[in-house]
Amino acid sequence: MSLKVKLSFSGGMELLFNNNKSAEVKIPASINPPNPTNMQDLIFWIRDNLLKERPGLFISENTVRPGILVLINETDWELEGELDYEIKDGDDIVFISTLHGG
Amino acid sequence: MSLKVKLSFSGGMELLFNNNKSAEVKIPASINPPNPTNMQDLIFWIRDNLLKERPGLFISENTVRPGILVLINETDWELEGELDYEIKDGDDIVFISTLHGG
Amino acid sequence: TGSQQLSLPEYLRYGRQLILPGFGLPAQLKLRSVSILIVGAGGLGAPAAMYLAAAGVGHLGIVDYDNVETSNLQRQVIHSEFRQGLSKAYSAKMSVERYSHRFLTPDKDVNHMCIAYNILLDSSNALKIIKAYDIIVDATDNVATRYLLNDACVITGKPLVSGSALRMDGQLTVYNYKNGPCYRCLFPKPPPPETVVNCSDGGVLGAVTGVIGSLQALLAIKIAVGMDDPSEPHNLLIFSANSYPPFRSIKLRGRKKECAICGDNPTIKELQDYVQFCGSGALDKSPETMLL
Amino acid sequence: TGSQQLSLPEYLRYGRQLILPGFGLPAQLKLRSVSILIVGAGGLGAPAAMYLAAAGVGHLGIVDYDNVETSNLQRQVIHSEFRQGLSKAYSAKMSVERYSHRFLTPDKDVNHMCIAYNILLDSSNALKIIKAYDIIVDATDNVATRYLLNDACVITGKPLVSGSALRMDGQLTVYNYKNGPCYRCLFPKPPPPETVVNCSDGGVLGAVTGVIGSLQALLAIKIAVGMDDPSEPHNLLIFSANSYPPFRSIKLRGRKKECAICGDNPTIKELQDYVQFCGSGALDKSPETMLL
Ligand SMILES: [Zn+2]
Ligand SMILES: [Zn+2]
Repeated sequence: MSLKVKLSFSGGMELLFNNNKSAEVKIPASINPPNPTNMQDLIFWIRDNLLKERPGLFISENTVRPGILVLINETDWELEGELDYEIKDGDDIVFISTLHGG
Repeated sequence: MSLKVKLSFSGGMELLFNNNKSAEVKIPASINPPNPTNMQDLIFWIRDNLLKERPGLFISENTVRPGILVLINETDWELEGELDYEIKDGDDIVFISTLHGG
Repeated sequence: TGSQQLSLPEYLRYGRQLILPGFGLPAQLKLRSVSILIVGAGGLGAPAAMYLAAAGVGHLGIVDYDNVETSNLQRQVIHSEFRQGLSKAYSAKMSVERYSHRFLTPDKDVNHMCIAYNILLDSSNALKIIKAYDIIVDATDNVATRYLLNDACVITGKPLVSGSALRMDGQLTVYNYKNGPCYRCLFPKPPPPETVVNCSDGGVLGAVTGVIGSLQALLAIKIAVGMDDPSEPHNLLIFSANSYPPFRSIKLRGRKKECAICGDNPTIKELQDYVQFCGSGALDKSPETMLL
Repeated sequence: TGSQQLSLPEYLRYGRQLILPGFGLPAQLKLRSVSILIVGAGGLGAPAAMYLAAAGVGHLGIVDYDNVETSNLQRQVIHSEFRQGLSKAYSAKMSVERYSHRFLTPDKDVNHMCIAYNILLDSSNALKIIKAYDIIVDATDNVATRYLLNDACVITGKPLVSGSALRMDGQLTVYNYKNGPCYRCLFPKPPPPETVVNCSDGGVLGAVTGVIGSLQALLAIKIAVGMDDPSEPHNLLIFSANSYPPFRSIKLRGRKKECAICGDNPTIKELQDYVQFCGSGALDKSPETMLL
């Protein structure tokens, strides 16, 4: 079984993904059987399947690197359980690099 | 049976509705039996149940007066069948008065 | 006109745009050669003119028939205390020239200019002016002029970047562009005059006009350099400073076959009497009744 | 300070705000008595300062340590060609005074003023300056100053209206306000220096800074007059000029109990060395590597 997830990259994150601002992906419903796929699994899956180089600009200490905000269905992932959030079919997940310019 | 509908009023329309910018309402699933409730029915229902005065600023010739744009679930109602659109439970319907100032 | 290169001062001036992904030298050259007409030097026209001039638009036109008044200064940040009584179009031109090297020390090879039109745009003069520009920015404050600009843009085939603001709300869209609707496709009939409110009567917060006017400049730049996303639907942006979320994007109908001016069999082939059509005109600052 | 009435010139000047529903005389008096500090007189600070001054904010402070450069003029519309080499803080003050009657002919009863701070804000001076203001607008361009402002606002209990812009994107939120998060609640650790890009290196379109800076003025006004909607969640607005829809509002976490500065048991009780903390400072215009 697989889950369809919409991924978006913004604030410069897209430059790590060939300038793609979004991607519809299919991921296994259980990347680490028997556990359902969670955000932790998804982040590693993205590193292994979508990110081609410089993983340090995306991952640090087994989570997204400092300065990246993750949104799950238009909500700060901290309100949804962060790494433990279980991915659901149809989820809309955004990785935003915070901007500092003015 | 009844339908739950979210109504919003913007661009000054809210001034006709006691300055309420939105309302969750329950309307009959068939205002004109046996036909399912459509936008035409909803507009009259709003006039009779929510609008207290000056219906001419809302309705003209059995539809919304010129200068009001209607949105059904974030889409121009013209793409959805206008007056003939059949209301569904959970619909998000917006009445916007176009602005002309600058 | 003009060479296909930038001068050293231009490189220094526009460096922050030249390094933008998907922008670069070709886009900057397009901005230099484009002509944009801003109709209205008020709340919306002020930021629109400032950001278009700052970005390096080579040929700007600014139309306004009013003079600067005290009550404008709460939002029309292109004017100033010292300009009261002066034509708004000229005042805007003066401000634009103040921070635009190009207008002050024109390069003879490049056709840089800012023209102020201190006139009341109407059916007798609109086509002649609009024909001379590539993109039209509607920053006006009344219904009659909005229909006039729409019809003139359809007749001459120009995209119309339309913004409006009132109280804490704003709206933004592009008409007559890429087979999208014109103003008449959406609003075949004008609103009853008693439902129309202008900023003088309804009030408006300056920062709201700042948001919408800046977005008008941005849309005009995107059209000028061809940056727009082909997958973007025809849409209307709605802004309401005291709603959450404050911005909503609405998918709009396309061009209507039955439209009286842009349809397959148009019945309107020349400009009309828009004051009569709308029941009010550009100079009617306070209609008798105003409720909405 | 000042009377609880408006003068006739003030009524004429602010008429369009006085008639706004839910605004009126009380709100205008609040604007006159509020003090707002704008940190950064660049792309964001330009429209923020213009719209706050135009709206009638009685006491504005503008902090910037840079001088006006040619490459700023493509977006920083508060400066001009003639001001090159001049302090940005002073240049912004001059522009604000140009269209603000209040600053030019001060009413002795009313404490109207605009103060330019031509200084580099750091741990040694930030608290003293910030203490004197009611609302702080973060219009800076580097991570170290963003942490500095955050910590200073938490320590002094001031809301921080934070905007940022880069390329075609912008972000906007209010920190340390109504039990919402502070910058450290969201970002306890600074980003690796090699992932940080400023506008000099990444580029930015002026109209994007116009949109975000105008929205910063609007948020500061809403806070000053108490217009904010109690049902509005803590949120972050994301703007991307080449995405559809261009604006998204994101619901944010509240204040975090474990936050090192605004939490229940803060470990940070005074300002830090932010250049060391972030690995780069306000004056590092070009970090060695820049990818993001
Ligand atoms: Zn049409
Ligand atoms: Zn905190």
